[in-house]
Amino acid sequence: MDFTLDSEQTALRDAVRGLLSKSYDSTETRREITKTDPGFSEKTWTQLAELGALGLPFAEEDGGFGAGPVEVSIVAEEIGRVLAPEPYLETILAGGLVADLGSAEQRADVIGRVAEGALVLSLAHHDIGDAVVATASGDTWTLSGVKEPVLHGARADLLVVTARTDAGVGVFLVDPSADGVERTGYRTHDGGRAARVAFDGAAATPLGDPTADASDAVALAKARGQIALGHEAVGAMDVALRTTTEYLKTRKQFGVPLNTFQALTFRAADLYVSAELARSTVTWATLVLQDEPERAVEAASRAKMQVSRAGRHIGQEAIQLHGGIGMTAEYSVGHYTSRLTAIDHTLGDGSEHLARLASTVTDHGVVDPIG
Amino acid sequence: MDFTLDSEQTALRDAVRGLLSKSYDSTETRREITKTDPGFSEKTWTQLAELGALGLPFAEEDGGFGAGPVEVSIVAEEIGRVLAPEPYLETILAGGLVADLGSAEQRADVIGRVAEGALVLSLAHHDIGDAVVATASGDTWTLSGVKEPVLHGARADLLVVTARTDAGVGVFLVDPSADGVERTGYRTHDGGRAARVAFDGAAATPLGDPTADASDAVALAKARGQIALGHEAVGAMDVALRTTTEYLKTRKQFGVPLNTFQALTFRAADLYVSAELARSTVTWATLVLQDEPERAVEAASRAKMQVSRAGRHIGQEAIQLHGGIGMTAEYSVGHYTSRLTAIDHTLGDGSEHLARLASTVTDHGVVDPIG
Amino acid sequence: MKLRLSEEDAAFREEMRTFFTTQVPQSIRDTVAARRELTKDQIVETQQILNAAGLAVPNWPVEWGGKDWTPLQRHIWHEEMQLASVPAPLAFNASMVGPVIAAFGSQEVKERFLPATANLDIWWSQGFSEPDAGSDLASLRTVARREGDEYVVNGQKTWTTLGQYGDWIFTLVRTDPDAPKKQQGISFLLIDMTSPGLTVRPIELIDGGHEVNEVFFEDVRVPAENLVGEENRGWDYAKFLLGNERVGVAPVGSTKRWLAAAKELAGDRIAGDPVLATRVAGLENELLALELTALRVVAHSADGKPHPASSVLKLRGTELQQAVTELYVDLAGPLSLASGAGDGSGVPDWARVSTPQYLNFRKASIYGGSNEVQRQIIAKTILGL
Amino acid sequence: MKLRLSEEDAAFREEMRTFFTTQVPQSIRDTVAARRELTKDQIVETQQILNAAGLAVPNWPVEWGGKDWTPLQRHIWHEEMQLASVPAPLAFNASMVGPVIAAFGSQEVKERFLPATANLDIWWSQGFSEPDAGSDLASLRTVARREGDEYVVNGQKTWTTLGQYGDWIFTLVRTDPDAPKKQQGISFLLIDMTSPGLTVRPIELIDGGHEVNEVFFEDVRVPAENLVGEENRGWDYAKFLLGNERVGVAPVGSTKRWLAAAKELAGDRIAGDPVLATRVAGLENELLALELTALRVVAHSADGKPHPASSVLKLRGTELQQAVTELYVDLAGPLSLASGAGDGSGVPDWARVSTPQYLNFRKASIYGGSNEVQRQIIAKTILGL
Repeated sequence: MDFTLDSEQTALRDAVRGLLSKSYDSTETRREITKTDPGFSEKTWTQLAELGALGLPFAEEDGGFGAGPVEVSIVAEEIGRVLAPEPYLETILAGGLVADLGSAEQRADVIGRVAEGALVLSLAHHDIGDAVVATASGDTWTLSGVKEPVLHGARADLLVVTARTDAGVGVFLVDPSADGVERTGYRTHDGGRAARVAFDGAAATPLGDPTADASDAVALAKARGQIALGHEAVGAMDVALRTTTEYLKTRKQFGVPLNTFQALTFRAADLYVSAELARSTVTWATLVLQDEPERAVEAASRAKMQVSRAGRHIGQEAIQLHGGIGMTAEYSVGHYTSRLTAIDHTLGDGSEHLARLASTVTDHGVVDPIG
Repeated sequence: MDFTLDSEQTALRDAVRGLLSKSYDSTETRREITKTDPGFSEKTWTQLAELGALGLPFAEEDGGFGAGPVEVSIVAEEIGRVLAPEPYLETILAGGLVADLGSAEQRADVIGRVAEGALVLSLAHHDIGDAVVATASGDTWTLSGVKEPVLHGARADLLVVTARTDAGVGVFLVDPSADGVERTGYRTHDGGRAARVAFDGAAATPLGDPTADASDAVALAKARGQIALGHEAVGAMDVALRTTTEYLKTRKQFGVPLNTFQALTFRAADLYVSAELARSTVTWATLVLQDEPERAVEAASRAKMQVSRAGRHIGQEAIQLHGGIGMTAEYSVGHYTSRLTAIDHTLGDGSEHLARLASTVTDHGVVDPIG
Repeated sequence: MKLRLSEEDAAFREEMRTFFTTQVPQSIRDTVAARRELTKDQIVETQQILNAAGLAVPNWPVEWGGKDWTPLQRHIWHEEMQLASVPAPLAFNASMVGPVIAAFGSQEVKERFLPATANLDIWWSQGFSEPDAGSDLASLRTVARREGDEYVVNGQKTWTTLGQYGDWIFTLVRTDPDAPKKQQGISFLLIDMTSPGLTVRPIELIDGGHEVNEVFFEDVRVPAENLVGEENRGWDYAKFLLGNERVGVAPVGSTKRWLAAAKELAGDRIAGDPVLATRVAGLENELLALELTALRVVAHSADGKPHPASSVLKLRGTELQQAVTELYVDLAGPLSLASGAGDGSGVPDWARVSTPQYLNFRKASIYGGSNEVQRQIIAKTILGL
Repeated sequence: MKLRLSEEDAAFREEMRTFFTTQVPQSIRDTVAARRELTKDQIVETQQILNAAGLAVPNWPVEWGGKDWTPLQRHIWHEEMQLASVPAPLAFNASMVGPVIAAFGSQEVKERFLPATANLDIWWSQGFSEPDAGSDLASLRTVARREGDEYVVNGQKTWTTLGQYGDWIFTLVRTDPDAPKKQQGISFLLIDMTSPGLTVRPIELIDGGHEVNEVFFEDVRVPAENLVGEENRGWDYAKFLLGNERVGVAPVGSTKRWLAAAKELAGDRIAGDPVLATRVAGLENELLALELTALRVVAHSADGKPHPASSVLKLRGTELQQAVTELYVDLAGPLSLASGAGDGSGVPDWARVSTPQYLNFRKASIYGGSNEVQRQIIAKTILGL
């Protein structure tokens, strides 16, 4: 068991941190960028690609860089630290499905362009109302139904869509500019973007074999996304906590710095406990994903549940310990709370994951993290 | 809506408080009394009877004093304040069933003696393993099976026993010295007493009509007990909280009184909030029992759940805020925690009552306390 | 002790319920029920309807439009208003500056301001908080220098809620900078917001909304007759006002209504999910406990002074408000992200507003005396710590 | 970064697991698993079995019986011991006085005490806390006056756990009452508990048990050679000791085992009750998070000094211990009252001990540096507040 980054990984972290701390050097900069569509900086996106960050999880033969979950987690955490709004999660989710399910041609076509930053992907997986249905007519497939919210769905160059097939769940590539696809984009509360995407007999290309059930692949892709989101949250919590402790040290009330008030510093100590516990669990889940992917779905639930608790605790208390200033959009900390709330409700919130864990809690004695 | 005691009620409170604060003037006195069987003071029991406290809930025509739930709650709260170990709850529970279900003769036989303190009752209602079964042979009934724990069951002069009948639930009077009754008494952690009571064809007299289902009467009796326990808890919480704040004011550490530490005083404030909310709910439940008994079972669950939360909060924090001294049997506060824990687990703990409330939560919109 | 309302109080409750559910436009009540923002006009319209019926400022002295109600009646009025989704009379007018003027203002000031304040012909803003003061209100630095018949005001106020609608602002200003204690030398001054030198700058909050403002004073000239009460006694008036504010602030009725609405919106999900049902039942019970505590406090505050336990109401009331907003976000799940969704979206309205409301209500435990201040009051005043 | 243990560590884990589950008598392990009190003999027997195999004091220097293990190996040893329900070596010997003597004692003191300490031939008691000191340990008042070759000790210690079994007691005593700071002028003195003038008085705790004591010193004469290290440097040694104590104190393994046992005892109830299952799953996940944090702390404390985050382990570890004891009481329900039930009772053993254990474990967040002290350490040392 080893929790330390090697030197290449440390270099990656420093490079990404260097880039993102320049791109998002202040709350104001981020507010400006998220104000107008597509809600992120195309320039930063390109720079991330140039740095190699976008191709990390994909095999070299597909056009990726052949790194693994740890490298992805490093990028995700740095994204979380500055709340970078770029569609990195969608790349992991949708790109991962292409890599797992796609034919050699599909992989060659998509992955390389994703790694170059030339293709923004989005995974449309959340049905609103009836499930999206895929229908075959000979070799031709079409989709009908509505997905919402689809994160970054309006900007995406290519949609990866889950749909109901006779075999269960199928995954399809859809050109969003094709006939029968209607996208309506909007802002999300954390400064991000989402869309309603309606399919009305839209042409779709199956990813891999459409007569097989892709449920497991989708579950694994989501687990990857959950774990990456967990790291993003860990980065965000770390900064929210440091910002709060810094404020307690410098802000004066009643003639003394706030950290004179033990009721406040003890609460900060409890925040630290929450943050550390979440960090441990998320890091472990990344290692499970790397070394025992067959346990990754469960590990991701464990990580997401812990992140949910910690994110609420830290998000709420960071504002409260700041007082009024924490409520304002000009100050950073409220944006962290907003983002942590969004992360909690993306790919299953804390109680959903806890319910999953609860449903299998009597299947084992102790939980052994080492396996 | 009126929450104030009238002058007679205030006088009752003062009288009971006067008596009990003399009988239980220190932790040491209570420890001595609870050390030896029957675990309470027969003298204090007689004095409570002389004061009229034991006959309060019963009709004058039955030999009681014709008071109501408010008067019972006053006595219960005073009992809670000093953790008096006398079997008052059992009197309410078992006596209430005699009053509700018993024939005129049964009531005349039992209630008067209860009011005089001459007859200690105990309600044996908790089955351990298979339910106790009542069998009729002509007009003669016998019971078989085991009840445990039966509070004050070894000392009781007369047992009121719930048992399964063809009609559902029946309630029976059993002479504990009769053949086929075996009692094994023991201490409970709060200094009280309980017993295993085994019936093996023991002779039993039906309370009222044994061919009718007495479930509703038993539920109402339990609600009365739950509400009285709630008041006992409120009294105990009040004293535990005052003891704790007094300690914070007087105990010095690091050269200053503990109430210099804001982290501690803020926690005391939270305890006060818990105590006040519990007191409000319990008092309300008493008024529901008085004025709208058909809603008493639900109101009792609401009160018991709130008392459970508050009791845990206050019981745990009272010890923690004291530090080591709070762990010792020579000091008072740990006994309050022990008693609050016992109350929580008597007649349904917080989660049991919450589950009941949850099962009907969609049956109504808002809860209107006034009705 | 008794449970039921007296016949008189029950009739009063019925009267209030009927009035609120029939005399206030449905569209306004629907907006409140949907937890959407009200327009200024809707707030003014409601208050004028209430005022016409004598129901806008019952807490004021009778000669200025108040009612000689018992504390319980006032409580019933307040609860029924919330349960009917009727927007309460503007707190700045009805609960804050009005009572202060009525209690401490000169006859001229009363006549000039009270009727217009009750009828919301004047929209009042509050100018208490300052950027460097926070919970330590008394360390305020806005200065009013006396020059002949005028005060010349310089400084900055912040967290001025709905200041964008304000006609007048009531302020705490320092009139004696040399007073030995920071609580001394403060005065309570009424300022016309159209005065030259006064500017209002919006503050965007984390929910994206604009409900608070900064207010800047640059050599703003204020007639000395706009002083309330005596010069340098402003801190006493402020304490009187803050005590009133705390009593009015326990939002039990509206939180109950939100929770009941959540049950309807969630439909079968609650009955099918014991964990969720337990959460809802727990909240419902805590709200009941709070409401009953409010009724107890009401019963013991007959002398008109705020009961110290009113801090319990503020503290727990805002915690439960926040817990219910959190429940909405969880019920909305992934749909809670779609705050910016427009008409074509399949995301229901309540889910779209869920996170902005959750974020917005983090303020509840900060403004109007933070929960830390309330704990301090409980520890000191009630527990003697 | 990697998940799995190295082959070497995996083999080590297997070796520990085999040893603990085969070499320690089943009756002793059953007693621990049932959460019943161990006798003195059982504790001694276990430690001597461990010591014979070189597994009692791995944290000591190698020359005194320690092992040159990595922090991870030491962690594995500790976790496997807890999972196998093996009672840990007596902390007073193995984690407290032993390391202090090994680090600061003279060669004579080492030779005289360390082998007997490792083998539990001497049962050590701890004499640190005093009635008027509490968390403010340094304000201790027990005095050791030098008279020739002896110290004369007067004063009182308290909370001396298992002092009734103690052969010797290691104490902090004031040797220079005139030192300018309370942390100065304190010495670390070893005292034979059979010395005249030393008396032990039991303290009954709220669970009815007797595990702590008061120890009184009345003109107790102690040879000066029993001093550890230098006179008046005792506070430094105490800090060293307390730092070690904190690391050893995260009780993850035993809490995991309790929770797993609770699942078995509850049987079908958990699977049939989603609310209960959720509570158990939540605890299980929190324990996992704590265990992983312990592994991270272990990985970063290779220099032998306690990682500041070890306060997280103590704080959260005791919270979770207490949460699991509370779960047991709730699972026992009304049966939890029957703590005094005897053999004929139908109440199972685990239910009878549930409330006494719950009450007893309230101590966990008080002793060994209260959770308030741990929060203080985190706030100050880690967060710089």
